[in-house]
Amino acid sequence: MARLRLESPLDVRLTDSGLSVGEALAAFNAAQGGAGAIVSMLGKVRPDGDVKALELTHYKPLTLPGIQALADTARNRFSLTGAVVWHRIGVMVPGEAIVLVATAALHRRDAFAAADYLMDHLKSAAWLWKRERRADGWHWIEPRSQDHADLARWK
Amino acid sequence: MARLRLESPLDVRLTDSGLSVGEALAAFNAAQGGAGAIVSMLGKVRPDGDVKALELTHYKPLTLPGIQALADTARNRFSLTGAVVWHRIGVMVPGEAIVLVATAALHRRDAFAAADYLMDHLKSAAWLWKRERRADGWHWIEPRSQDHADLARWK
Amino acid sequence: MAVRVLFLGPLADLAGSAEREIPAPLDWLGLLDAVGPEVAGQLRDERVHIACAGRVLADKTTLTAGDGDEVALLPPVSGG
Amino acid sequence: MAVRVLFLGPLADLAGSAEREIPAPLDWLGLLDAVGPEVAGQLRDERVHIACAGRVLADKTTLTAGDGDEVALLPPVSGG
Repeated sequence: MARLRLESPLDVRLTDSGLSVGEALAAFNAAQGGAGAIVSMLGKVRPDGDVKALELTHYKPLTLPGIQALADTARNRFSLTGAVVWHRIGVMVPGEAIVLVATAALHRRDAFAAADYLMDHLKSAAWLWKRERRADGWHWIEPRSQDHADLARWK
Repeated sequence: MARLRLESPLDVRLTDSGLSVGEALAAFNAAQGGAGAIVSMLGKVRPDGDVKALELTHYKPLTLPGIQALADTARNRFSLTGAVVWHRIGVMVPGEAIVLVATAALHRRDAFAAADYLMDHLKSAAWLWKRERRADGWHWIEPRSQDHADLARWK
Repeated sequence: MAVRVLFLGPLADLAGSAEREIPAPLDWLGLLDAVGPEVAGQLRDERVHIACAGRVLADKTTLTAGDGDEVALLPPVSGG
Repeated sequence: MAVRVLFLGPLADLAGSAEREIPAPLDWLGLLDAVGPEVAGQLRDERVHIACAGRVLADKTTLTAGDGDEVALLPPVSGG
């Protein structure tokens, strides 16, 4: 295991191919020898009745730098020793991973809170647009008011 | 990856050899095709200055059934589609994994809350006794009042 | 030369394409005029942002894009 | 035959061993008597539990262990 090596304590990636969650977490664990707790959150495309596919569009000059800045903020706020934020872009099908967040800290409360924080902010603040393909074609996913409530938890 | 297969949606183990976190999470991910979110928490022995080793003692007729009952409660309370709870016993050194919890649910809030719940209850309610070896010998770790505060969050 | 205007997410459907070249210089009123009434209506929504040369404008009405600049029209991001 | 008494965690240090055989039948007062004053003092602490035949007793003073039973003395579990 852990053939993958993470060179930086903050490893942020946008990728248009599948996320290898086991490999990523094994590598992160190996790189975070000094952490007491590592929390991860893997988001997958839900097999949601009618949904055949999900497409994520990004805007390169903003999306990756925005997520990097978010990871950096989380690192400082929760005293992380490291973090992984990998986001899929492109077309994916139900069951495939969309996002992997992992956080390492001395104490588990910080690692939990940071993973939760990163997910809430990714969902609401990362420059990503999603559409779903259903039986009758593609549909853009609108902003949700729940996402604003999620963000307000951290104010 | 995913050479390991998980046969049951609730996979609870006590093990006296190392935890292969990447393999476990890859297998859990593969087994949880219908989940929208998978959260994991890996606890490791902190390289805490003076600590050379940590030993966990269990009582077989109680410890494993107790953790299984806890996992079952968490599954019902948070509508989990599955959970992994692996706990090390025996002697381990700083940097080694002590506990791996992973939870799968349709929605990430449930998966996060369930992993948090499992950790709080494992720390306080699982029949495990810990001692640390420092330069001057072994020392039993006392109960902590913080653990009671952690449990009170779920009342 | 010109300004390259990108229509992100659902704006691409409204605009009929994902990008267009528009003669430089390009300001806010010129943009509204060039993109047609439907996209212009969206651009007036306070939740729609504009980036120029890789930076999101704090006040999109101050847009001043020159030759070779890329202007991205950013609708609200999708929910979780 | 006898009752097998297990001393878990720090109780093993106090008892000087991890387990002992004590003649059956064994009840609460017999146990206090058999384990010596130091361990008996710990057993009176409400945070110390007793399991008999794999079950934790709700009221440890009701202990009634017969031939072949295993009695486990369970100090408070360690903190996180």
